[in-house]
Amino acid sequence: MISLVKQHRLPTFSKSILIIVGGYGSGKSEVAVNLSRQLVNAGSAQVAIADLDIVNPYFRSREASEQLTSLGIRTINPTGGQHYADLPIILPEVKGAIEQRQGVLVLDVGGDDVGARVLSSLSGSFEEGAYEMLLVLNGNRPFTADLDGCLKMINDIESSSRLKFTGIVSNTHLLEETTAQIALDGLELARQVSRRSDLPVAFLSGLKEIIECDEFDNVDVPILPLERLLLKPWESSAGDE
Amino acid sequence: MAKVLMKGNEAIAEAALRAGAEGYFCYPITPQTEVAEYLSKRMPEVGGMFLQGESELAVANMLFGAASTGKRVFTTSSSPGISLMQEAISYMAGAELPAVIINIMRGGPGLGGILPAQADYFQAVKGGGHGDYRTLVLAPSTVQEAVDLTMLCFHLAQKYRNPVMMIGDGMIGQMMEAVEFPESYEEPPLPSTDEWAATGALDRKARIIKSLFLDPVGLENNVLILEKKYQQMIREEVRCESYKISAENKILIVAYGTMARICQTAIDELEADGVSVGLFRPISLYPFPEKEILREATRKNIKSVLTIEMSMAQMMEDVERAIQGRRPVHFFGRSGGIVPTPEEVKEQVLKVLSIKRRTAKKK
Amino acid sequence: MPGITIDKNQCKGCELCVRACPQHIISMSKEITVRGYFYARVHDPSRCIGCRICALVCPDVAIEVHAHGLIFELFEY
Amino acid sequence: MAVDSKTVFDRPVTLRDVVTHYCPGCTHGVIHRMVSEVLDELGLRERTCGVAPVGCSVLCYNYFDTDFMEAPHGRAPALATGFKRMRPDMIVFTYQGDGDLASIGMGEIIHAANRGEKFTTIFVNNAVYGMTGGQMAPTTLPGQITTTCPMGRDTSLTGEPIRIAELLSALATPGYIERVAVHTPAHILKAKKAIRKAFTLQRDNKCYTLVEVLSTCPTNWGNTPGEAIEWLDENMMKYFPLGCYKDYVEPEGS
Repeated sequence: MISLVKQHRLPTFSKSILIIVGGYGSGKSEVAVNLSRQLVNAGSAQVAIADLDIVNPYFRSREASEQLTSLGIRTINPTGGQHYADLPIILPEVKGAIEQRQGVLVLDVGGDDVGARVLSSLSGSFEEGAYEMLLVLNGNRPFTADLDGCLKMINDIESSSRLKFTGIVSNTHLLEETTAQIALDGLELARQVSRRSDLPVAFLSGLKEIIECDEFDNVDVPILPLERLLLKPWESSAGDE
Repeated sequence: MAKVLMKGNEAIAEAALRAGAEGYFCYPITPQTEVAEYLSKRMPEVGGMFLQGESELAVANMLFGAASTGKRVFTTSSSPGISLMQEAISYMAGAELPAVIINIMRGGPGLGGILPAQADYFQAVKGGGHGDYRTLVLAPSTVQEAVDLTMLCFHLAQKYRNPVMMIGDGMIGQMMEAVEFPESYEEPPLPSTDEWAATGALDRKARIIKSLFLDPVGLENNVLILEKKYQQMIREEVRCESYKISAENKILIVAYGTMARICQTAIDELEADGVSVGLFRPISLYPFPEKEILREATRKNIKSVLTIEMSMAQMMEDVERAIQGRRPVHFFGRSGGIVPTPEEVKEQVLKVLSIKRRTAKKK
Repeated sequence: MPGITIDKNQCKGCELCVRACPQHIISMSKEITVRGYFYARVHDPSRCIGCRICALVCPDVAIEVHAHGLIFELFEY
Repeated sequence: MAVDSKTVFDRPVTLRDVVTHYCPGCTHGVIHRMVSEVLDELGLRERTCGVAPVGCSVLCYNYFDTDFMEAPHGRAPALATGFKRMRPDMIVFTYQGDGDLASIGMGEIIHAANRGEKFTTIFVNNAVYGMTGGQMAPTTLPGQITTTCPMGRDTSLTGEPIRIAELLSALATPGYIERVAVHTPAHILKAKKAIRKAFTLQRDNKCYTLVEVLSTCPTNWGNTPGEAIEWLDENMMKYFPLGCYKDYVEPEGS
C-alpha cells in the first residue's frame, strides 16, 4: 500500500456501495476510477466499478477498464462492439452486484439529473443506509458555479434518481489550468453547500501535483489525490515520458 | 470573465449566443447533442428561439426559412445528420442566405460510429450538396478556438450571405477544456439585412428569396455572383497557423483540428529526440491556405510533406494541389473513429525520413 | 346598367365563363388575340345581370364587373 | 356605362397584374385570386411572406405581391416554421400541391401541423403531378390513369389515395382544417370563406390552419377545362368529401 499524499487523511468508507454522481463534467469518472484504485491500495479485497454513464459518448470510466482490471478491479461495462455504443445499456450484472454486496462497488453515473435517472431504475435494489451517494462538485462548471446552482443540482439529481445524497466531494478544477487557489475556492463552495444541504464534505479531490502543495496541509477533510487516467489523445504518450 | 470548464459542445452553444444567435434548430445525434440540451435551457433565458425539429432535413429547411428573416440562426449536427442537411445548404447558398452549420464529425460512411473522425472533409469543403456553390469552412483544434470560430462564423455568414460551416471532430465537441468568453463582442460593420431579408412588402417592392432560375442565362448570372463572393473569400478569409516551423525542419506536417494537436505532442517529443519537424495547421479549410502551404513546403530545408488526418487522404488532395508537385506529399491517417496516437505520428515521421534517405543514397 | 369587361390579353380562352354564365351572354370571339387564340367576349351586354359568376370562375382574373344600386346589394357575396 | 355604376369585381391588389403560366382552365388562378383577396380584405399584404412549393405553382411568387420564399420540394412547412418562429408578428402561408405536401413533404406537414405552427397552408389537390407531366400522386384516384400508372392506379400495389384533411384532423393540435372545391361558383364562394377564416385565425395568433382545395388539371387529366370541372365533380368529390374537419375552439378559460 502506497500513500501518495504526505500527511493527508485518505477517505475511508464503511458502506459497501459508493455511488458517484454529479454535474456534467464535474470529474465524476476520474474520481470514481481513482477512488477504486485507492480502495484497492487501502486493502479492500474485492473492488468493482460499474460504468453507468449512458449520456456521455466519450471519456467514460470504461476507457480506463484495462488499467483497472490489471489492478484486480472488476469492471462492469458493456464490452465488444457495445463498448463504444451510445446506447443506454445497463448490464444485468449491475443489479446483481448491487444486491450481492460483496466487497466494495463503485458506481460511476452519468452527469446531471439526466445521467442520474439511470439510478431510478435500480433504486429498488439499494438497501436504505447501505450506500453512500456522493455529489462531485466542480465550481468551475457553468451550472454549479454558485451555491444556488449546486443546491438545484442536488435537488434535481435526488428527484431523478430517487436516492438521497450522503456527502459531497469537492472536486473543483480547471484541468491543466488548475491552481491550488482554484481547488481551495472550490472547497469553500463545497462547505457552503454542506451547510445549506446538511451533507458532509466527504473528501476533497484534486490532481496529485496540486493537492500535495503546502496550502493543503491544514485542510480538515480527507483528501483523494487524483492521477489522470482518462486522457485526451495528445496527452497519452507525453505522460509516458 | 473568468475561465470556466466547458465541454466543447456547450462552449459552442454559449459562443453562438454571445455572437447574437437568435434562433437554433436541432435534431439529436451523438456526439453533438449537448449543444441542443444546453440551448434548450439557455435560449429561453436570453429570449431566443429553440426548436427541435422532426428530422435534420426539416431542421435545415427551418434554418432556411429562419435565415430569410435576416436574423442570426444556426444548427448543429453530426455527420449523418449533416448529409441530410445538404439539400437546404445548397438552396441557402443559391438564395444567398446567411446561416451557421456546425458539424461535430463522427466516423462514416453510413451510420458509422460515434467516435471522432474528420471524414466529412470532402462533404464540407467540396460542396456537399448539388450545384455550383461553396460553404466557408472553419476547423478549430481547441475548445477555446471552437468558441472564437463559432462567433466568427456568424460574422462571416452575414458578411457573405452564405452558409458557413464549422467542422470539429467528436473530440472537439466532447472534451472539456477551460474557456474564456470575451467580455464584450464587437464586430466589424456589416451590410444591413434591410437590403435583402423578407420582412414584409411595406413601403418597398415585394422580395423573393429563391434559388430557382429557369432561364440558363439568369442561373449562370447567379452562379457568377456567388463565384465572385468565393473569390473574395479566397482573398480575405484564409486562416492558418504554424507550429515550430524553422530552417531546421526536414519535414512539414499538415494537419487540422484534433489531429494537429496530436501532431504537436509528437513534434515536441521528436524535437527532444533531435528530429526537427514543423506543423502547418489550416484553420479555414475553404478557402484552403494554398499559398501559405506552398510557401512553407517549398523552403529549401523541407524535403517532404506529411499530411495526417483522421480520414483517408481527403485533405491530402488539397495539400497536393497547393504544393503543385514541388515536394513529395506523404499521407498517414486513421479512420472509423480511431484517433492516431503521438507514437504513431512519430513513427510515420521517421518512416518518411528514412524513405528520403534511401532515395538520396540511390542517387 | 350592370356590365362586365373582359381583358382579352388576360383571357386564355378556357371557356369556363361561357359555361358558367346563367344568361348565356358570353361566347368565344371569332378573331384571335395577338398571342394566337380565341377569347371570351360578351355578345349580348344588355342582358347582363351583374351576378359576377363569370368573374368568380375565371382563373385568370380577366373579368371586371360593374354594377350599381339594388343589383350591387343583391350580389354582395 | 352608367355614371353611377361601380366596379364591384376587380383584380385584388395583392395579385400582380401579370399573365400566369398556368394552362387555360387551370383553377390555380382562382385560388390565387381568393388568397389575394383575403390578404387585401384583412390588410395583411405588407406583413405577409408566402412560401412557394415545387410543382406547378413553383412560380407563384411571381404572382403574389408579397415577400416570398421558394422552398425545396416538400419543405415549405419547414421554411414556414423557421420563418414564423423568428417573426411571429408576420403572416406566413405555404401554397403546396399534392405531390409536394402529401408525398415528399408528408413528414414536414404532419409535424408542422402537430406543433401547431401558426401559419396557413393552402393545399391544392388535383390528384396528379402537374409540373413533371402527369405522374401518379398520393391523391391520384383508384383507376385514374397517369403516366406512371398507365393502366390506372392499382390500389393493391400503390395503396388508396391519401385524404390529407382527414389525416391531419386525427392530430390533436391543428386548429382549423377544411376541404373545399373550386369547380362551381357556389363552391368558390365557400372556399373563399374558408381561406378567409384560416388567415383570420392566423392573424389572431390562434392555431395552425389548412385549407385543402380540390382543383383541376385539364392538361394532365386530358380534359377540356369544362370536362375537367365535371370530372372533379363526379370523381374527386366522392373520394374527398368536402367539409370542415377541424374547427377552432377557444381553449377554456381564455
